[in-house]
Amino acid sequence: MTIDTDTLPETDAAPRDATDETPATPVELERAIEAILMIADEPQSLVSLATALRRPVKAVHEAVNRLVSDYDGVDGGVQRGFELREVGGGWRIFVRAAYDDVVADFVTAENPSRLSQAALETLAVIAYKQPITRSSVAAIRAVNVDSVVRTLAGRGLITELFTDSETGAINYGTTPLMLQQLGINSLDELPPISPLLADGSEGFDSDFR
Amino acid sequence: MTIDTDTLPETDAAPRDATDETPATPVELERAIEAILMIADEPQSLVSLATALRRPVKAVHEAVNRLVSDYDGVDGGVQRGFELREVGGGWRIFVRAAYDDVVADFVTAENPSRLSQAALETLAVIAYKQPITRSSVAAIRAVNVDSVVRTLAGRGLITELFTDSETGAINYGTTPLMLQQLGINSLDELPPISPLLADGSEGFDSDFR
Amino acid sequence: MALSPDAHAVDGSTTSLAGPAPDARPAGFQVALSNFEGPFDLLLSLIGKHELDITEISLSRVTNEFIAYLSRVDSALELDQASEFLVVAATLLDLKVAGLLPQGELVDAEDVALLEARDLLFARLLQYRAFKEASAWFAGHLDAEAKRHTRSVRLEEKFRARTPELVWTLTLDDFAALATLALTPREIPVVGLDHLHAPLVSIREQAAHVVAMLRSGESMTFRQLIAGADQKGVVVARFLAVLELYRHAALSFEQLEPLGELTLRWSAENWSEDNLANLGADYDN
Repeated sequence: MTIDTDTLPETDAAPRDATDETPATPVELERAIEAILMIADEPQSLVSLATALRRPVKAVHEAVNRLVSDYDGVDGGVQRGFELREVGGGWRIFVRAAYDDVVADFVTAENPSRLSQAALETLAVIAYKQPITRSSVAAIRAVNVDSVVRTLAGRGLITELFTDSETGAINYGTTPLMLQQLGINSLDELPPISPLLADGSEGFDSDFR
Repeated sequence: MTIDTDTLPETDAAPRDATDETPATPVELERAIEAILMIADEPQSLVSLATALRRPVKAVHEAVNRLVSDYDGVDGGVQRGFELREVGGGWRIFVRAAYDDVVADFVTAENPSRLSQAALETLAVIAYKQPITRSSVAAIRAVNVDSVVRTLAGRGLITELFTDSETGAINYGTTPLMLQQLGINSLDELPPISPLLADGSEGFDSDFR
Repeated sequence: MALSPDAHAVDGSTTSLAGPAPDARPAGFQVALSNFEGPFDLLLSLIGKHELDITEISLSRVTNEFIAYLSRVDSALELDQASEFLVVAATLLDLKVAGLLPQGELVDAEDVALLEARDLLFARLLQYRAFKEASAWFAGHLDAEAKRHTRSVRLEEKFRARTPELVWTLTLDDFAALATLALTPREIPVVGLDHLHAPLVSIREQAAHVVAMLRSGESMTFRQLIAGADQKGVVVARFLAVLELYRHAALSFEQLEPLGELTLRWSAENWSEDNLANLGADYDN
């Protein structure tokens, strides 16, 4: 998930019947901010939060500070397993340090040292067909590949190349790390495979409206 | 404000010993669960949480239930901008529905195209009659369903369950991802269809050979 | 197989599902063929238009319209799609005949068979409609859930750094082999000729028979084609084989008037025996 802050209006210049959407009270403002921070991948600046919520930066700043205290359990409340921290000019929810080990164990269990057969096949498809979108890989493999693609990207074997300007679909390709694992210097060194192998996507989208 | 987590005393002092790491009190168990849910990108079953935390499933279940109430503000607390939902056999953090519009600007989701009516009907047949072969689905729908089945498989909504040893026909069933995308936790939550079928649904297939 | 009286209660209970009842579509009968998903869809639309109870016998009106509708279908594409409808049309014709029979005076097995065919069609229509209505529930839930947002963020670097190092064992050739495997089109496997339990009457065998009789180029009526076939199952299978061959553009047929003589002509340009292998696979189970 990527946050596209560039498309947010810089000012309140475009008030689209804001009254309904805009959080009315400070409490609701905090709730709206935590909702955004829950799904935001990149740290969010106060300005971008204020712009999205159409509230003054100062109000947003105060709300963020209250959220930090809230999650830290400052006023006798619960100290959460997560915390709100400012990094690189923006705010993001992180795992609280006290739970790092628990989370690290979980991450280790979720990421075995060997790639699954499904992950390897998906990697092979991406290597030979790049740039390629997730849905095209899914069409070829006839399974959903979302989580496998996440794994491969997390392993640094594939990366997002570009986003199709029309469809918004992300195109993936392999990384130098993958070449390194295969012991080659360039994609040209991949052994040729039959050019006749269909891309499998034909007639596939026709079932969607 | 940036916290350098590496310097926090809690983490580096802790010996990597199960008894020390395991959350000692119910409250800490809830905190550890919410810490894991912060980094999980798929629904987490109670078993996988219990395994990661080395705690009994029952204790984890109770903690999860308390977390749900906590986030919902059941006991007079704050109703959070996020919620904990059980979908597709596991627990996952969602933005609370009331804030879906607020966060929409921050999500560049690759919304998959909607399924066609034919795909929806085929999915319904497979969901209720699984395990089921393509030809049995085609018999119920009175049209060829091959390309629709491919579409559904590519979406990860259905999967090949097994191949009939006698006829070689592939039997299909639905996936946990389908449950997730329907927002339900098990097939039991599908609306009952038997009142619609009335009598005589048995033996259709044999009659259609 | 007969429907129980419970079947009549179905109409009342269908409203419990979310979404508009599919057979209430206002578009009615005049919409293009491509708007229907299949023969059952069209039938349901017809039944809905007349607000007929699906379990009533008075389907003859629907039958007439159905046949009239088919007669208006003229483009090659639509005709192609319409071939699937012929099965239903044939059943409906049977139903119409059955509807004209005096009630309670069933004398021979053929009448019974017609009524069984009617019950079977009703039962299948009910089943189809049930799934169609359930699909509205699916559509609603898929749409609602697609609007929900889950936390799914990039793993913090400190955790990523602690994931176990990748163990890579594939050689370059292994990798290429894997790619070949993954990229080979996943043919949806068809039931081959080699399976052990053939249907009682094989549509494939009947198709082979039809091919053998027509391939010389002489046109032939369906009546001639089934001459000598003494089992009903063989006649049915041979008719289905004709439909299948028509779907494969291996033959054309001509019928000058409704219920008139059906004349068949071989029209395949490139026909190999391999084409027979997959024929009728839809009817296998």
